[in-house]
Amino acid sequence: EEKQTTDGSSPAPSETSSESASAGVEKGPVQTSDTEKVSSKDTLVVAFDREPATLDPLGNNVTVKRMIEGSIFDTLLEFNENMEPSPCLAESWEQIDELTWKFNLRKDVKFHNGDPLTSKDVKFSFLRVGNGTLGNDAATQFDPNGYETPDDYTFILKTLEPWAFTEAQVCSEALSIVPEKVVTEMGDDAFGRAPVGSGAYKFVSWTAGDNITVERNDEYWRDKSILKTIKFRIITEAASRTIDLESGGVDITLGLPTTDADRIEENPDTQLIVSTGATDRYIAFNCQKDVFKDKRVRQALNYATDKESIRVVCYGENTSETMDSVVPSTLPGHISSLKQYDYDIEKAKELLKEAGMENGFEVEFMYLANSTNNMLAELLQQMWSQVGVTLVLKPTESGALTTSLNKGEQELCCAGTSYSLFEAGAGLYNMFHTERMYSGSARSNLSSPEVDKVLDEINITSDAEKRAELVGQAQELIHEESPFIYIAFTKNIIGAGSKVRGFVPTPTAMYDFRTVYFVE
Amino acid sequence: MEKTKDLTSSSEAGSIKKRSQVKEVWRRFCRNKQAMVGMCMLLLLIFAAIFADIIAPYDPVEQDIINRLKPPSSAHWFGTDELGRDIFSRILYGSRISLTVGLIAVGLSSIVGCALGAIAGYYGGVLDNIIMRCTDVLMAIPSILLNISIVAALGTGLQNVMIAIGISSVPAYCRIMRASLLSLKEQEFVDASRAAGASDVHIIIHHILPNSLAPLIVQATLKIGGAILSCASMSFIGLGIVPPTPEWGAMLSTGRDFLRDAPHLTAFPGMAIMFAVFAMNLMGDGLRDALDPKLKN
Amino acid sequence: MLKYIGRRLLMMIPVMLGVILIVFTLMYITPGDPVDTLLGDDATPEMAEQLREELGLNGTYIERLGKYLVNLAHGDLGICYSTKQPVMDRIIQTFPNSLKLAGCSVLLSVAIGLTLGIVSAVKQYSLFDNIAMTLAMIGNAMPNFWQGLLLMLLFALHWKILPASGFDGWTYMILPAITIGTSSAAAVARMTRSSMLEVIRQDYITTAEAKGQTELKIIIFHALKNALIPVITTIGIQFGHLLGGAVLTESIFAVPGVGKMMVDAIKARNYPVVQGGVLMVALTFSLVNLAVDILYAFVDPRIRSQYK
Amino acid sequence: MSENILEVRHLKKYFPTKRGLLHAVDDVNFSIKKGTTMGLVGESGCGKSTVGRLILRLTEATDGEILFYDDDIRKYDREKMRHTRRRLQIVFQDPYASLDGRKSIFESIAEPLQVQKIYQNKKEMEEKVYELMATAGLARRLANSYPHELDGGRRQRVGIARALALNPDFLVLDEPVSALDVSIQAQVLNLMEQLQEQMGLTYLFISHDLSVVKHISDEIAVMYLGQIVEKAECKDLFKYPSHPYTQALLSAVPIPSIDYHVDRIVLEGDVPSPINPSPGCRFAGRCRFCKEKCRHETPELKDIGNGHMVACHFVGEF
Amino acid sequence: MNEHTNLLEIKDLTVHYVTVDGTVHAVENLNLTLPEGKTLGLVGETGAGKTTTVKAIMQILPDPPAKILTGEVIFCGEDLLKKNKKSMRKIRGKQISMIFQDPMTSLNPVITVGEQIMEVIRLHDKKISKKDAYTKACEMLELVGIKADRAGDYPHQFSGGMKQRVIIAMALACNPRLLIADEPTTALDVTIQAQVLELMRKLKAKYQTSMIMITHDLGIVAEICDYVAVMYAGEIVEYGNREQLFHRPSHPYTKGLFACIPNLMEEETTLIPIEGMTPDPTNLPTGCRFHPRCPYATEECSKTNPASKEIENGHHVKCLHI
Ligand SMILES: Nc1ncnc2c1ncn2[C@@H]1O[C@H](COP(=O)(O)OP(=O)(O)OP(=O)(O)O)[C@@H](O)[C@H]1O
Ligand SMILES: Nc1ncnc2c1ncn2[C@@H]1O[C@H](COP(=O)(O)OP(=O)(O)OP(=O)(O)O)[C@@H](O)[C@H]1O
Ligand SMILES: [Mg+2]
Ligand SMILES: [Mg+2]
Repeated sequence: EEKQTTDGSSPAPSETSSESASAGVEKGPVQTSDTEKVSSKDTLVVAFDREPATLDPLGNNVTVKRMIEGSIFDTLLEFNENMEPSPCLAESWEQIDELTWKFNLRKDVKFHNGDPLTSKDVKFSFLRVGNGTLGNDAATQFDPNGYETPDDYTFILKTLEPWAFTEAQVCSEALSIVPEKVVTEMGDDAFGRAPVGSGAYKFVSWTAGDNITVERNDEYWRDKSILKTIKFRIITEAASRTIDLESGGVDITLGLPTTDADRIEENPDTQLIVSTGATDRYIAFNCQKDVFKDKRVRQALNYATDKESIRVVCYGENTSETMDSVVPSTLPGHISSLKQYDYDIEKAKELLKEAGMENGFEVEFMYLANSTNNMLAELLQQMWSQVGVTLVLKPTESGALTTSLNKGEQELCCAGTSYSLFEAGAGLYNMFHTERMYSGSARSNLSSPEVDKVLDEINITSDAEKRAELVGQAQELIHEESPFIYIAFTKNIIGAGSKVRGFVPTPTAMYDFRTVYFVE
Repeated sequence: MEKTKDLTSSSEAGSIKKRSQVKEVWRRFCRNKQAMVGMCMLLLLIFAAIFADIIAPYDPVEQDIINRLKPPSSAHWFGTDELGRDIFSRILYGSRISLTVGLIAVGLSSIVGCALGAIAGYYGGVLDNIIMRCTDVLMAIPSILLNISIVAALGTGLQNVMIAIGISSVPAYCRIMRASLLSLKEQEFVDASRAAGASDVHIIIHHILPNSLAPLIVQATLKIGGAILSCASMSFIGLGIVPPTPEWGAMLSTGRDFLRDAPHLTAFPGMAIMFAVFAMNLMGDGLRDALDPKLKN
Repeated sequence: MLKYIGRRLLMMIPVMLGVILIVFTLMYITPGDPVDTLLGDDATPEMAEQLREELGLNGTYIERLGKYLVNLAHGDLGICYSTKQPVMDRIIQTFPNSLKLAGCSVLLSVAIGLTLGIVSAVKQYSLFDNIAMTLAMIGNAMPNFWQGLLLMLLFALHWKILPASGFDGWTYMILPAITIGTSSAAAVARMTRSSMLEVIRQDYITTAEAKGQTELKIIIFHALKNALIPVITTIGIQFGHLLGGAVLTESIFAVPGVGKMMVDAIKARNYPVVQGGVLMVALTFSLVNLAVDILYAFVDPRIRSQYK
Repeated sequence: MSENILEVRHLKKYFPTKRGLLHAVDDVNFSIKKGTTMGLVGESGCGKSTVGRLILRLTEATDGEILFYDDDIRKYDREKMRHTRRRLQIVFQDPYASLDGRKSIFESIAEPLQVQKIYQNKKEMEEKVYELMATAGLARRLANSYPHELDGGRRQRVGIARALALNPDFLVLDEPVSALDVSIQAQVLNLMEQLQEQMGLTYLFISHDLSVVKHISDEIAVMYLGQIVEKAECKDLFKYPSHPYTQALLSAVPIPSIDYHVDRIVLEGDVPSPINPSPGCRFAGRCRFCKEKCRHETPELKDIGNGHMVACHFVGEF
Repeated sequence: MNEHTNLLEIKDLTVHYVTVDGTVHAVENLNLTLPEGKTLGLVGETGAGKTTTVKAIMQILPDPPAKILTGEVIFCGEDLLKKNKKSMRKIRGKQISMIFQDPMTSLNPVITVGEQIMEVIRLHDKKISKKDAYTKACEMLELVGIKADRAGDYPHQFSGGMKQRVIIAMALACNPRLLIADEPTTALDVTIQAQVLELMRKLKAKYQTSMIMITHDLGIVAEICDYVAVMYAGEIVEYGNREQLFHRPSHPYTKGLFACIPNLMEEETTLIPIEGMTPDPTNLPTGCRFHPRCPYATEECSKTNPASKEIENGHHVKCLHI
């Protein structure tokens, strides 16, 4: 499962890879030195850009929500720093057969209300996700009748078909374990406003539109948080978030606007933390529209686009990275050997001529109206005008945009995708498999039997190496089809106060604040 | 006799030509210093709008990524924007749309509002009640919702944006007009006109409107800046002017992201809007005074 | 007077019905489907259909409107599509904030506007008058977000005397209130000035002077009260607009207000919240108007005697 | 066929107000002969202006007939009324209020000509306007002036010129001089008389100043609270004022001479409210001679000889 | 006229209004005396400068545009024009009070009449308690024939005549030595006017207040004034006691005034209006200001502005041909 955002205003705080100083992190947080004295301050204020609708793991997945949930709930497995599934609530697990997985739960875990966490709760949590209507497809591959609880601390699940991403899926926060008793008593909706989990933090309060506050769980089954309280503040306006960070009202700001990165870095009161995420930004041709049916037209326009300029202008030189494939460089299977459609007007014209479109044509570009997208659109418009293509801009209000895109009404749009399962195959399937045409992730509506074939195969290949290889194949095929114009891999830009220590930009966006503390 | 005296003086002054009301107002307007300053400012803007092609040193949509976000310099008087376009040129071209939006949207709403207000005030009774309750309803609905729906129903485009902005500010004019009508229609000169056989429409146009223009003008000139800004906020959510067409409000909103690094992106369009508003206000006040023959300059 | 208030309250019913009808219709004709925003990108069409059914979006216009009205008659504003809270709860969470903010801003704009207006009127055509009126014009034309961010940079970042954003206590209210207040102060100032100018030319001001009253007291006791009516009208309108219309300021200062809630809901096509919010704002607007009218009666006995 | 240019029969106007029906004009009857002047006097608020407005149908009457050349104009439709307006004109009480402050003198005088579309030719119309100005004694150079630039006398002349524009037969003069200074008042009164002579106009002259009315009228009607209480030839009325109210009114006028001494009858209290007046003589509350009967029975207008009509139960008894 | 001590003496008063359109010579070299306890009628056409004169006494002229150029206003032996603002405030309302032209607009519509009367009482008697002031206000109302229980009412609840009576009550509240009444009855009906005049006459007799009564109605003058001053274009053209003026009007303007009033008592002839209009105050005629309208004007009148002559004891006329 992956998260796609069609808005490109500011890259939402997303998944980051590995820990400090490791590959993905370009600008790590300041490290602790011996001379510094630990401060007694024990409240951390974290600012983020939008308010989740609910804190129920079941709800629609928004990055911020997952992050807060991550601190309240635990999952059976979790990604470690190398983005491999590793034990969490499940001490150990094994695949019994092609379809069956067995998880052995820890016995020392208690929910915040004091009740022990048992396999019943796990089954309940998984069933809930399967029954949900709120767009959560985390459990669609699992057999709802196949969950078993042989004893209180053993949980068995079956997939409907052989599926390579089962472990990754179990790591996903949608499959957080919730207390059956509490949920049944409170009802789903109320639970979403005042959740009870087993995580490192207990839910304290939620002031609508303003903040969500959690508190250290002193009974936590592993290392407890250093700080007592975390206050997640909702500040929608990017500029205000930055100013609040600079003025000290906020300790950590997620989703820093790219324009503010330098300022935060230079300011002695703040530090900049940049890490590569798993997010693409691209322009998608609607392959089902007549103009773009011909692969050559798509390739031609790819040549006609100065992608690097767009990236630098719209996403920042240092806050994004050149995109060279649909799969982010941080994911296994990414290949960097693809022959890029380098900016070349002549080649573009040639290809257009071949396709019989040398006399130019008009294309409508539909995108969410915001300033970043406007810049992108204007740049594109100017570039394409050189090959005789008239780009008609259609900035669209958010409410109407998704509906239009879901109907495939657009000819061209821009979008972004986050690979939240950290499995390229899963993401590619949603974006490019014919099955998924006209769904929220498949903005190019590509339908190619060859691609489908490889993607299907990835799905059932449990060997990671093999899978990576197939992913490479898929990338090549897709690249050749040219459904996208690659713009950028965006990075996660986080601002923090200069006194903040111990923050680890984890790959999962479920930032773990347990290790965070302040120095004087 | 007095009469004969007046008559004799009339023969020598027989050549005195009857001056039309418009000319008269114009004459008084010209004598008002502030109004003239305002008008010069506005003429400057109109001049800029008409001759933007000639004056503008650059193509307003020509991008120059290398030189983006450059502060004001001799090459670019107002600096360059986020895509390296010359802000001065964009402001010149932008005056076309911004002035049109400001003037037409305000004009539209004031005309519709006045007409409704006049009907409500003049005829009173049920009609009055219906119209005023409708404006109450209209006033209570957030203008962004109205704008989204109107544009969604009519489609995007400058024309519809102006209609949308216009409609959402109709109630204010309607109220003002009605209020002044209520007191005006009781005035004796209205009866005098009726006694001469004038129709209701004649009375409203020739007597009531000129006498109730002052507050309307103040309101309208104050609203012009507002109209430009609401056009911008509509563009901001994708309902207004489509980029890259230069438009002050949209420039202002885009500049918002660069407010701290490149303040000139917001400062200049902002000043342009204020300049226009200021000009309109000066002119509006001058016009109000000119319309009132009692006020001598 | 009570009878008058009663009648006015009754008159609000058709207005509210009109508001509902128009908002409902507007939302109905506006393209966009709440389900698309609610569901994740990977939802299947079946899920969408099921959700649509669940939310009652499949009925005809009349059915849906009828159902809404029936629920409304029972005091039920519906359930927010996204948070699943009753719309009433969402309004209760946001509305007081907007009310506080609007109240503060209005107080501020009255304080500034009245003072400027009065002094300007008393010293008509003086340097002060010209400067004050120019400032008023600029305050009116200056975009709120611009002013808000500048204030934030100055007070929160540069001088560090006020918090930048949030809504945690009265200190948080100062900057947004100034931002909004100054722009409406402009309107109040202009209005005060012109109505004061009218009043100070009246005979009863000369009468007071002839009694030997001091200038200051004449202005405060005799002139101001008479000049207040149009000023109160302006303030009432401003207050109404601020309640639901301070969206930009609310989002810049991260104030969880009803304006922002409605705009977000409009964007997400969260119908019940939009309808509930608009209804609430309209209701308050009407109440404010009523309050303004009652205030008229307090200020002016001639009006008082009309309220029978 | 009578020689009456205008006859008013049982004219009534009740204004609905919040507190009840306001009997502004209550059963008023009179007729005016061609070429004469009828004076209508009475206190402020007694309904004089309303009578004038009713006659021109500026206010619609509640009941009654208004016969203009023996034809009830109340039955006319809009268009016919518009045409009739040419012959029935009014000069308003306040010359300032009755002129649109934003229109020049020329425009104000030209308006009736324009709305009645009398002249197709602009030039001709201009000539007519100048001619009217001359008739009313206004210099040509004033054409471009505005009302506020003129003094009251000239403003009133504008009002008169305006009313004469359509060559009316009948003019309602609603307190045309009450806002004027004495010396100008004399000028305007003289002008009126002069015009009447020249054009054979008929006037209904409304005023509360008896000395003025006396000067110009042939016949005088005294109104009190919507009703006519006394009506007589001018001379008769001043010689033998018969209604107690007329007597009080007469005595209230200050005499600009120190040789006469009038025993002033000071009326106590103000004009009573015309809303839902109680039966009986309306003047009863302020009348010095009020008797029991007056409080219950409404007195009829009786002829006490020579066409002198009085509405009082005890006429001649005091 | 000198048998009484003079309460008020105006010497050579000149007031101009300086406006953009020119300077209005509203009052020019005006001399006037008012003996203690007497009533002076100030008569003249609109714009003659009557209100300006009395406003100059009260020093409530709007400045700008009004400018007092020369003159003295001696009240009880002191020149009011030399007084500062503060001491002038003490005199206003207390020593001299004024009734304005229009009763309808002279009362503040939003304050109860009781309070408005109280205001002046408390202003000039700082020690009086609120309650006592209120009682006094009520007494004043009773005095002018309005029931005390109406003190809590607002001006709009009174009729025109009653409003004028309230204003009189207000003016008399501090027992002023001089009461200035600026056309107190022009806005009123004849019958109400009669009531008000009756009241003023009674009060005058009771309190011995001196009074300046401005009017252009000679009828009113005949009724209550002891002395009369006729003003024309900013100047006093004739001054004398009542008998002198009514029996032997000497200035052509005064004569003209008498001729153009329709008289209720006399058999009617045609009215003889004074020709022409009040002169343009910004551009006054040279010489005698009345000469363009004067039937007896000679060449000389247009050149010399005549000085005031005393033609009999206390009867002053400003005309060359007397
Ligand atoms: N449109 C109206 N609605 C209600 N009442 C009215 C209206 N017009 C006049 N009246 C009332 O009718 C009565 C007679 O009014 P009218 O104007 O005829 O008096 P008038 O004799 O002309 O008085 P004045 O001398 O003050 O002009 C008054 O009490 C007045 O208040
Ligand atoms: N504020 C002012 N500015 C300019 N000129 C003024 C002002 N007030 C009065 N005048 C002029 O001064 C002259 C005298 O005015 P004043 O009010 O004293 O006359 P008045 O005799 O009281 O007239 P009325 O009988 O109309 O009250 C007039 O010509 C008038 O136009
Ligand atoms: Mg009248
Ligand atoms: Mg005066």
